[in-house]
Amino acid sequence: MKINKRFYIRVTAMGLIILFAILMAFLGKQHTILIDNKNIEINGVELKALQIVEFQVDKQPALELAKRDRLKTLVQGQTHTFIITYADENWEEFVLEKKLKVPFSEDMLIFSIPAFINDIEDVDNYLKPFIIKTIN
Amino acid sequence: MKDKKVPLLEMRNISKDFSGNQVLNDINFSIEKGEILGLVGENGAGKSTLMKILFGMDEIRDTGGYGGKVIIKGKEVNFTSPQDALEKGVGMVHQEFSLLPDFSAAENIVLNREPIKYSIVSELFGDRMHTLNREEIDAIAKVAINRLGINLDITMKVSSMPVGHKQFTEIARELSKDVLGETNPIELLVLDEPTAVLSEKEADSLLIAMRKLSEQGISMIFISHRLNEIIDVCDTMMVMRDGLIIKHIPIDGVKVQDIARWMVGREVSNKAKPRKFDYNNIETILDIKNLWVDMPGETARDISLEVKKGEILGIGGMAGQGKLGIPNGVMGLYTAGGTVFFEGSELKLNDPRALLDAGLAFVSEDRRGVGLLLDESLEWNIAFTAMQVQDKYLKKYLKGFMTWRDSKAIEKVTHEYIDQLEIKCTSSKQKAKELSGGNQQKICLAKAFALEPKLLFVSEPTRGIDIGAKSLVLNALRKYNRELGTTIVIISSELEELRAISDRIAIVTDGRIEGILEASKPSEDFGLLMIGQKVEEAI
Amino acid sequence: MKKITFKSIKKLIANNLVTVLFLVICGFGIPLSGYSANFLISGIIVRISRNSFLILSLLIPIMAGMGLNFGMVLGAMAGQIGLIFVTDWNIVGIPAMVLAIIISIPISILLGQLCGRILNKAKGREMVTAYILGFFMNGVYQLVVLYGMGSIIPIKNTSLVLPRGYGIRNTVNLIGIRQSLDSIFNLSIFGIKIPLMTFIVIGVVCVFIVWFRKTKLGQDMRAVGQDMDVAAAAGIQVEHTRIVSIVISTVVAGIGMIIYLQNIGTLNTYNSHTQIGMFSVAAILVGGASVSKANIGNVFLGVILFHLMFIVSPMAGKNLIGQAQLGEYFRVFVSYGVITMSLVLYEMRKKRENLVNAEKLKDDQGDSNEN
Amino acid sequence: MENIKLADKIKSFAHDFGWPRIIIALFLLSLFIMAPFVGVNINTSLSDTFNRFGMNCIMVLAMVPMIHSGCGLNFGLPLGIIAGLLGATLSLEFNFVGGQSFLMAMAFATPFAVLFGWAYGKLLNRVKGGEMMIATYVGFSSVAFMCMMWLLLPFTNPTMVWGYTGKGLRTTISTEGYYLHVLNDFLAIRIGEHFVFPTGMVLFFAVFALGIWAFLHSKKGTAMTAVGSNSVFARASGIDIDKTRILSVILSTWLGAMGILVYQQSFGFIQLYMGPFFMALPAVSAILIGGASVNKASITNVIVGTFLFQGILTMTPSVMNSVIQTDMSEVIRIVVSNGMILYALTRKTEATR
Repeated sequence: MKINKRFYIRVTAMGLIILFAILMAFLGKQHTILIDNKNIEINGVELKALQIVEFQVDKQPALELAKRDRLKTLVQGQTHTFIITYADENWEEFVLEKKLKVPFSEDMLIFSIPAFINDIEDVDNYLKPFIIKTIN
Repeated sequence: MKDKKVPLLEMRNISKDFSGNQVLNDINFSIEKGEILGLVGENGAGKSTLMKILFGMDEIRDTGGYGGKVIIKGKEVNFTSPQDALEKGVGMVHQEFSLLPDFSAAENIVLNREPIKYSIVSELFGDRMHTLNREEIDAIAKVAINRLGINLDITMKVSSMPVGHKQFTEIARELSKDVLGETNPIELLVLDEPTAVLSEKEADSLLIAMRKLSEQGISMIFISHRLNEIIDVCDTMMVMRDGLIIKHIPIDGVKVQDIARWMVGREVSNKAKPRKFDYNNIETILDIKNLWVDMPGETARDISLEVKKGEILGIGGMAGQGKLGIPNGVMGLYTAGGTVFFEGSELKLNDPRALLDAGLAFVSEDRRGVGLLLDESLEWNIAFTAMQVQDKYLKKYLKGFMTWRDSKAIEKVTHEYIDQLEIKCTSSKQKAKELSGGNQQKICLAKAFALEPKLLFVSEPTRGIDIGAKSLVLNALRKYNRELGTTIVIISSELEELRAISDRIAIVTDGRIEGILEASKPSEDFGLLMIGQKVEEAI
Repeated sequence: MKKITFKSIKKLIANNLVTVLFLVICGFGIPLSGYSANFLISGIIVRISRNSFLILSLLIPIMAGMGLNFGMVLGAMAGQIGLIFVTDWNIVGIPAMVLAIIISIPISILLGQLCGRILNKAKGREMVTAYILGFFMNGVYQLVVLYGMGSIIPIKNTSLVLPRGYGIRNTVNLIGIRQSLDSIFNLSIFGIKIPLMTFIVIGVVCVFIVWFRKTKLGQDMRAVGQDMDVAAAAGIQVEHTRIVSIVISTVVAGIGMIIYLQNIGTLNTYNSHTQIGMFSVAAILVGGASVSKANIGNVFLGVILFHLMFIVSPMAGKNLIGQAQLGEYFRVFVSYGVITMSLVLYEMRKKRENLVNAEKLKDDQGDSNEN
Repeated sequence: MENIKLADKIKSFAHDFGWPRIIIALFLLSLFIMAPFVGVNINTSLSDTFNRFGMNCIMVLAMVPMIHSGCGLNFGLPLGIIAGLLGATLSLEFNFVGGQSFLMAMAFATPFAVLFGWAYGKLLNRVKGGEMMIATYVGFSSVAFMCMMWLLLPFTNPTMVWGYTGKGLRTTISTEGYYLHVLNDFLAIRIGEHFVFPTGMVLFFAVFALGIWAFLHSKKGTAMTAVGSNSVFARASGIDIDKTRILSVILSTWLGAMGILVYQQSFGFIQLYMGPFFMALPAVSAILIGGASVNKASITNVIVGTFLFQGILTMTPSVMNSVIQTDMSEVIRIVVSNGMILYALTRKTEATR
């Protein structure tokens, strides 16, 4: 009996360590996000890039993008809140905020601001894995 | 105190033989509770073999077990190991200490049985992660020490302890084993020559401690060469000789002389007629004055001895009394002091080369360690010393600048000795380590003979070799002495052998020459000398 | 207060000759090098936080009588392999370090077992065997990292891999973990940055070592270290205890290497671990440790003195003879010289101890001869 | 009945020849067999192996005296190499040229070698039992010390001194114009345009090997072997243990000095500063591959070991590269060389007492 008790303790300890390792992986995983303020064509509709827009993710300093800008930022962990503040024609400020889950295995993602503003719910349109087109 | 009931330990018709020669035959004795039995006998009388049987040592099991029964409190018992014997309450204290120098007395006493405090980490990494319970360690040590009735600072490191306290720590360790309740209480304690290294005062306090233990009902077997200690502390006494119990009697009324006679007394079977050696007007070849030799275990304190030219002088005495120190000291293998004259001129001590150049040679008792080059051929072993000291078997070129091993001469001399000493080997090129003990001893002899020494020290020539080789070795020595007139000094712990070959025998006890007697003297006289009782000098 | 006679001072100096020598060297070196106290202190603080974890890994094998464990290089390799995987999976910050440690521990245990078994077969000459084992495993490490990774072991992050498609580059940028442990909360006292978190971690391992000495296993190790036969006679599993001491040392060295590399920020894959063994041994010896006795005090004293000499000597050499290169060689010479000297002193002291017993014997006889 | 006896003979041969040595020998043989199929010219690789054999064999021979006298594997070989370097630099300093410069280098190196060897021997005598570790670090610290000396010693020969400062020696000095290939070309045998047999160097080695072989047959040499095999036996036979060990260390150091000179004359460069740092390990592993143990070594061990070890070093880069397109030779060298030393250290032979 005694051996079983100790055996179980060791097995659970082993399991805990592995779980803890996975947690560390999730907590520490770093992704690079490319922020695009370019015209984008989504299922036939041409979305215009904005004149000036402010992009902020989590606690990081806000970034300003002009038309056709692309910036890069590093984020750590899986869930992030994206905050976009922009002004429409008559300079009224809008603030859009969205909590998103980033896929673990993707190292680099592209975030299109116009698509985000157009439809905040449809994540697949504005947050897509960035694959470098290799000439094969 | 000794109530008549089932004896604590009884050994019934115990017998044991090592590959042919009978070491123990039909041993019967028993010990009561709380009784101290003194066990006495010459080296090789079978004492240690008997103890090894009691403790179920592998050495006995590997060489074919033993005959007879060992009965403890009426139940036959067969211990598998000293640890197993300990579980059943039978402890042993050896002569050499097995203590850790940098551990305190308390830590040594509870070594590997330390009481522990539970620690959670042990669930993960095993029991050895429990922390030690310091307070309990000290408590156990105190209890064990008190049972011996002596005061000893248990926190002191063993390395800074006097020898006596080390002995008590060792005994306390055996006693503490039952305090922990792990084993049933210690009932029998075997003490193997515990006082050999103690001073007079320390030995007395040990004897008092033993008396205290026996009052607590612990019986003891006390093995010692100091017969007066036996008489002081033991209740009964047993004398062993050549594997037999000669005497097993209560101690009261026994005198030291009786014990010595029983220990040694047996008729001298000297086949060779003892030659008359006229000592007075033969010049002294070797004169040793106040020699002290620092050889561990065989310290010689103050040896003065004159060796006559052409005689065979035997040096006897109990193990550990210092007789082996003499040859090793004179030949410079161990640091020595005092003055040694050889053929009139003084010899430089602590320099083996000076001795060899003067014409002395030495056959060491430690065949494998000192006497042989185990990985080299027989040729090398025999020719080496003669080549190095006397430039024999060397071809010289360019007037001695270029020396070259003369392999033909080496081979010739090796074959000479192989035939002369009947050394059984496949070829002269065979490696020394492949030979039997007896043949190895003959190689060492041949090495010394090759030097054609004027005086030859031979140390324990017949220890551990078969009977056939023994007589051959002794005959070779006798032949060399008679034909070439080489003076031979033979050191041996087998008195029988010394009396067969020597003209006279010096007995060394406690590092000093106790006395020198003619070989033909009755063995009792030698026995008395061995235990430090003066006998009227023969010469 | 014990009267400090001249004799006791001489004895004190004789016992830790190496430490005193280093005090002298630093004594001359510091003024010569012209560094400001502030610069030196901050340099030392960085070095203590970087190296002491590694040097602490040497304590347990010394306690178990295995001498100076040159085989700690194996632990360093395990730590580096952990870091390589973590960098490949693009994980950063403290979680990355913890993950690297978790990866390195099983590798360290495996390597420690191997090293322990080999050292058990070479009793009496453990140190030179561990030293050569370090070289041998360096070959195996190169086999795994230079040829295995990328081909057999999948490595996703192309920036890590050599242009030929497999094998890790010579230098790996650990930007993700750089200074992550050091910069958690560090306070700066009049201008000197003190990485508090690292010191706490070092403190934890010191507590572990102190606690470990009190456990049964620690006691067994001390027993085995003093006399293997007596320990075996008492029923202690000598071989197993020695292996465990090496395993613990390798695991601690692995973690120590990760802390060392997070402080430096870049990993040169194929030679940063080779030097670690020598520097750590030199440091602990400078701290007054010997082949058979060492404590935590030796580690910190050693790190301070050794690295003080290391920082100071190039500039001292430059100012003294106008050759910075000379100072460079001088500190290499002093590091090796220190190890040689303490090894020689240890062997001679061991011989003298045996002689002392003989001396004592002789004295007993001497007086017994008189009476 | 016959084949059982044969099997035993093979097994006993394998046992005392040692499995690792057989593996290495077979590995080298397979390399030689594979060479032609992979477009590696046998002649060049063979002559390359002989050349490297000639370069290294005296340094491997330097191991024999100390192993014989029981001082263990001479990890302190760099000390001898330093004596050789001093000899070489002095000979270049006095502008000796050609064969004469080689002889003078040997002449200059000898006093240093004897002095260093004597001091090194005395030190080893005080640390009996712990020789190998201390030898390693004596070697390292002496190399590091010499690095300082190369900067400070007043050398003036322009080919050796740093260009701009004119003080302190360069890290590598070419032996061009001095004793480059002095031995190699001496009655070199050329077969076809690829194969060159460096007879001069091999003859030079033969002279030294014969010298050592003769010494081991002399009275002092026999004494040295006895000291190595059982020092208490030797002491009981009147031999001065310490003097014999110091003699063996001086011999080893001197051979190390000669060995580096031979190495330089074929290699073409004198490597100073950290050059000799790791030179002990290849020599130690070579003699172990040859069949020596920690306290027993013979001349045949030197020859077989050097040939096998250098054979592997020459063959692996060329053959292995073309077979599996990767340069694994460095890794193989480390694994084989250190593996061999590890194998020897963990043998049951008692440690150097």
